Amino acid sequence: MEPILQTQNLTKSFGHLMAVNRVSLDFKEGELTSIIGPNGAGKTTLFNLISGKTKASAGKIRFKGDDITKLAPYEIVRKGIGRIFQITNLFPELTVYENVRVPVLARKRETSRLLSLDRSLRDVNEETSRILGLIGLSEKSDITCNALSHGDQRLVETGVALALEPVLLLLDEPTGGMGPEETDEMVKFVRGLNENRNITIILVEHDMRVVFSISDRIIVMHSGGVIADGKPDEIQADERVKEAYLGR
Amino acid sequence: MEKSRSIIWGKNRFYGVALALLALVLVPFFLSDFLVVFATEMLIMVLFALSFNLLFGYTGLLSFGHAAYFSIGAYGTGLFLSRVSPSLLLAFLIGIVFSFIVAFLIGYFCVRLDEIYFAMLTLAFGMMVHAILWKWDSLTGGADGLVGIPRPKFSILLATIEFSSIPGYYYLTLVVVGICVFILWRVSRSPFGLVLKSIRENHERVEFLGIAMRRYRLGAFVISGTFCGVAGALFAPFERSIAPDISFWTKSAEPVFMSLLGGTKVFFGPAVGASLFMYLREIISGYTELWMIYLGAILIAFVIFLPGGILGFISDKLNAGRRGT
Amino acid sequence: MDYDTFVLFFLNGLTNAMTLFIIASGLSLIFGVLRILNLAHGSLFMLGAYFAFQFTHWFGSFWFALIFAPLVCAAIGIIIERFLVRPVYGIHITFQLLLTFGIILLVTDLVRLFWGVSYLTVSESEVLQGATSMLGVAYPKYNLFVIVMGIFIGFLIWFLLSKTRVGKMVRAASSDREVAGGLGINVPRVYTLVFAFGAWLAGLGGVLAAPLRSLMLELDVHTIVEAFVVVVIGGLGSIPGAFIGSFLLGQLNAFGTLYFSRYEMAFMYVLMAVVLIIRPHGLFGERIA
Amino acid sequence: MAKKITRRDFLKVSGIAGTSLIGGPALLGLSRGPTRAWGATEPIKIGGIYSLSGVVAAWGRAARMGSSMAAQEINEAGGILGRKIVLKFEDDSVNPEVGARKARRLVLDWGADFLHGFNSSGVALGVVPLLEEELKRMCLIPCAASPRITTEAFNKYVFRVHPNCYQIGAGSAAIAAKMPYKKWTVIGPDYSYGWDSWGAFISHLTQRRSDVEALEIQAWPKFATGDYSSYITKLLGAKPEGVYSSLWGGDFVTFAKQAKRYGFFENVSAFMTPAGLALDSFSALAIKRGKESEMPEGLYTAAHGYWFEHPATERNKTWVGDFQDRYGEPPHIVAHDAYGLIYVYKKAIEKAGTTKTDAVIEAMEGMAFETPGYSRVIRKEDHQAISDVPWGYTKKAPELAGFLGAMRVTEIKDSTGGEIIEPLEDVLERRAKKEKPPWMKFIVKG
Repeated sequence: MEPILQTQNLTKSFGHLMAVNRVSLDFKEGELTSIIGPNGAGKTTLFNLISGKTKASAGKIRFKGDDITKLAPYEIVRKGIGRIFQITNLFPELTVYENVRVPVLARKRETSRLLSLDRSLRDVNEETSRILGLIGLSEKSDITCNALSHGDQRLVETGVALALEPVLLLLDEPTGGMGPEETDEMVKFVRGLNENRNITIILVEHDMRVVFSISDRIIVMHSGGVIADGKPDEIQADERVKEAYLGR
Repeated sequence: MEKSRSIIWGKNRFYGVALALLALVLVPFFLSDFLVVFATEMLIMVLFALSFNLLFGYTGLLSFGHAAYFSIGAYGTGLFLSRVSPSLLLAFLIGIVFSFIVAFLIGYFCVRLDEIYFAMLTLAFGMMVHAILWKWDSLTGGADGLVGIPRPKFSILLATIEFSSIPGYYYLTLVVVGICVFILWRVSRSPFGLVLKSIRENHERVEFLGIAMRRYRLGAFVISGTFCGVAGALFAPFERSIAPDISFWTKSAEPVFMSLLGGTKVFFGPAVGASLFMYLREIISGYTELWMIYLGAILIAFVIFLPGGILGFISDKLNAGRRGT
Repeated sequence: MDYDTFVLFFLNGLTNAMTLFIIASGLSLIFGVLRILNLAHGSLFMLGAYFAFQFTHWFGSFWFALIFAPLVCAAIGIIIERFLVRPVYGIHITFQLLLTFGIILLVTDLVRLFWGVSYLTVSESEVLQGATSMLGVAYPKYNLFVIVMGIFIGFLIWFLLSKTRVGKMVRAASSDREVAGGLGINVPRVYTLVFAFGAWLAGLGGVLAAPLRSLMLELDVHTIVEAFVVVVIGGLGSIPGAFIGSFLLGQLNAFGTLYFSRYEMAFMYVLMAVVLIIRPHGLFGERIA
Repeated sequence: MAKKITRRDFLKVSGIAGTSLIGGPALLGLSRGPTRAWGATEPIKIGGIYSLSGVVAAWGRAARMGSSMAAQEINEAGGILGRKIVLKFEDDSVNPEVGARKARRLVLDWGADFLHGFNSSGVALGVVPLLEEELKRMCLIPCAASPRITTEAFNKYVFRVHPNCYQIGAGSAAIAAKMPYKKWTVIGPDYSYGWDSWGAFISHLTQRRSDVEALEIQAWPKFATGDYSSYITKLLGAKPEGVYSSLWGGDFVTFAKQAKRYGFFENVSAFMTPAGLALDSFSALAIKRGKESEMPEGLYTAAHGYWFEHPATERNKTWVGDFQDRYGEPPHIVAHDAYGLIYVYKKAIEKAGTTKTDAVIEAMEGMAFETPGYSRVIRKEDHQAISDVPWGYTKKAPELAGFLGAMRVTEIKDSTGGEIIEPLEDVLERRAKKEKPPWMKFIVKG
């Protein structure tokens, strides 16, 4: 089967620093892959490259066979690649409802409607309410996001991801700053996305417990390059990884 | 619960708008000519401020060059009326189309920048428009501007309406501003308006929702500039003479203050701010030549005590009340 | 263009640039450290000029004004910082502009109250009157004095920021307020100090500009717009940027007047637009968050 | 302590202040319309719009002084048709938009019966159309001098009781024609007054002297520029023999100080300014507590049409004495003309026997009147006063130390009003065609 996402010699340099250095990876449809590595290994830059936030210095990115290297972020999203950010990244003064509604509108290509009142698009409204139900925030739909707890804000983030109905989802530290209970919830949720909705997921995560419990595959990055790539048990056994990353 | 509240609110709003409209229609019957003239100018500035705020309060872009579109609307209309044909409708169209084009050209470059750099680039373009209006004297009359712009009759089918009288022009302004404000209000409540608000909140994130952020910014810029052009188009026959001063950056600063005074995040905030700003300026300057001291003190006090603007403050209170119940 | 014309216009541009630089460097410094866009900087400039008038009038000495007027401006700067700016640190840029514009209005009317609405003029010290030979052309001594002062101020700022302990504290406070606080630096005091120094620079610019032009109430807004343009061209917060920006604008004004005086009023805006379209954060600017 | 002022306190205080500030006038504004008084005992309201702030504030101040003095004299002598005069002044901030707002306010709110005003021709042009279309009030202009106000922009409500810059320019051409200098250029503000002033001068001069040349290198800085040094060096580079400058007010003062530094006045043989060297510039250029002046000798000026020491008639001397007693300084040109215009209103209203606008307009057309210095006639067709225009040059005068900086205008000669006014047929033609004046061809903006 052809890989859903493919990077070919992908490179990004900031001056002399090679943040991502000739990285070639294939991601299969339906797979849940984690990318790990010490700080500065290039994980976030890789995400930025895939999602179009930064432009590659060299190399190519292909999604379902199409070259997306030079596309703008919004075009990449429209192709079906969604992203959830490391730091909660919502619209703080908009309500929960509105935060979820914007991506629904975007996916349904209704955002350029100039004169229709926002209450009038029935299918958009139903879809938004359905997603709010899924993330369990129907009760709080009229509250602005900056008034939510951290955990609820992460939930809204996931709601946004659902609203986009991505084929591939980039998750940047989804459990960052969460307590153990919230983390378990999140793990369950991510696994649900992967298994029930068949969304391909790439994950950057520091919590090794999470990584090893949910990943189909783990990629280890170090200094901009890939040093290991395999199933969780293979990675656990890999000496180089222990040396470079696990440090024991 | 949700529904019943929105119906009540909706009803209240309907009555409120109807009442305000009725009051506005009756203005010439109860107020002196001066106040009618003043109200006409106020309406024009309300439209100026509201359309400016579509970009500022909704999209989060502080433009310091909106006098450009205002003055292009005014010059386009004024030139057409005094040089080509005394047809008000065509003249308005010309003014509006020109401000649309100019807003598009300028906006194309500006929407790439953020924050203060955006503000400074709009200032730069605004002042270039100012320089052109000033220096292209064969067309614009140079520093003297256009003198003696006629206020022609307005003919629809068989009816002819006289606009040269003070109440006549007031009603014309009221109708045009009313229509524009309604359109702007619909835009602000539309999916497009919601996208603008989300751009204001977090313009980088919007891109990652699959939205071509700059196009929406440009859209907001052009709509905002065009409606400023409508305000300008109304202004030219209102003033009878227009000079390049109306494109100077101090004119661009006016809607900024008006919006901030009234509250940028509430649709009608800038309207309240515009009325208050003009009223204060007119009233204080009637009492003392030192009106700037008062205006300055009011501005400072606002920033320190009421940063949300007047309507912002009131709606905060209302929301707090609602949340409390 | 012959040699004489070139030198004359170059020196004109330099005079213009140096008064601008003295003002703009203060504006940029305040932004760099306090993250405040201070429109009232123009008011302090205007006050400097009016104090120059008052002090030369009272004491009959331009030198006296040159020393004391900027100090009075610094004192006023401290008052503004303590009572008006400090309560609102961290507010959105638009509110900073609104607040400091409020100060402009206040100061304009206070100046109107004390000095009236007529324009006033200030004479330079007699030592600086008349012309002298410079690079082969006769050039006004006072303009040369302004050029020298501008260069001196440039060095002074460089020296203070990079060679003194206070300067290092200022730089620490500008890069990260919390870290600086953690290092035991009294951040609010550093802020006040920087604001006062900026006000001093504005006042000095005012005194130096006073003999070059007539004093009138619009002085503040005219100046602040020019200073802002310079600072944005150079990049907000960058002192070398302010220097280059002033230099470019000064020369453009001078030679532009020679060749395209028709569009004189648009020069600085065209320059700024070109710079911003090519470099969205100015020549030496960094992205601001 | 400062923190103790809470938002609530602020709201309370500002609420009280706000109600008194906003509420009071609002109620007044609602109940009060323009009170147009016809009754014999009601005062006659005359509203003035001048530049009371900004770079030419001294000129607005002078207008206020002159007209107030006249009004007080008239009131002490029993008023006009037995009715007192009330004056009110508004500041146009040298901005046409503000000027229009103030004119509306004076007529529609305060209920002015008559208007006068305008220091700047730019403001005048902005307001004049409103007089006809909306306000229906007369306006007498004592200062703004662009001929366009009484030609292209003319309507029956506007009168100029003062020589316009065509007349002043024609007068200056007569003087310049006698000079040996052939190469002339200009530095003037970039608006109608600046253009027309130079245009009138140079078109007359070239008519009189075919060997005179207007240089292509000219300086047109915008009004209130502040820095003229590059314009000065530019003009010097063109090596003109004569320079005509239509700068005025603070602009002229700034220019003069900067020009002096560059040795400008030594390098040009003749320097003429119609309005730059009026009384206000003398006082602004005074240094050393008025014992000296920064202004050189030998600069020609019309002082915009009046210098207080001229003409040396008893009437003028007495008036200047009265003025000085009252205000402690000699009268500025605008004080003279603003004083005169209140008497013009008196004469016209008495002639008409009513304050009705149309009747007063009719009375005024063709009317002769006196100012302290001059006898003038209002030309019926274009409402422009026919007036003599003085020209003299600056000279040191130690006896005038103090306010004037020991300088005066000397050897003043008047050119005859009838000879220098723009021919009526030209005026009427331009008015009909709404054309630009023919002298615009002499304006080169580079």
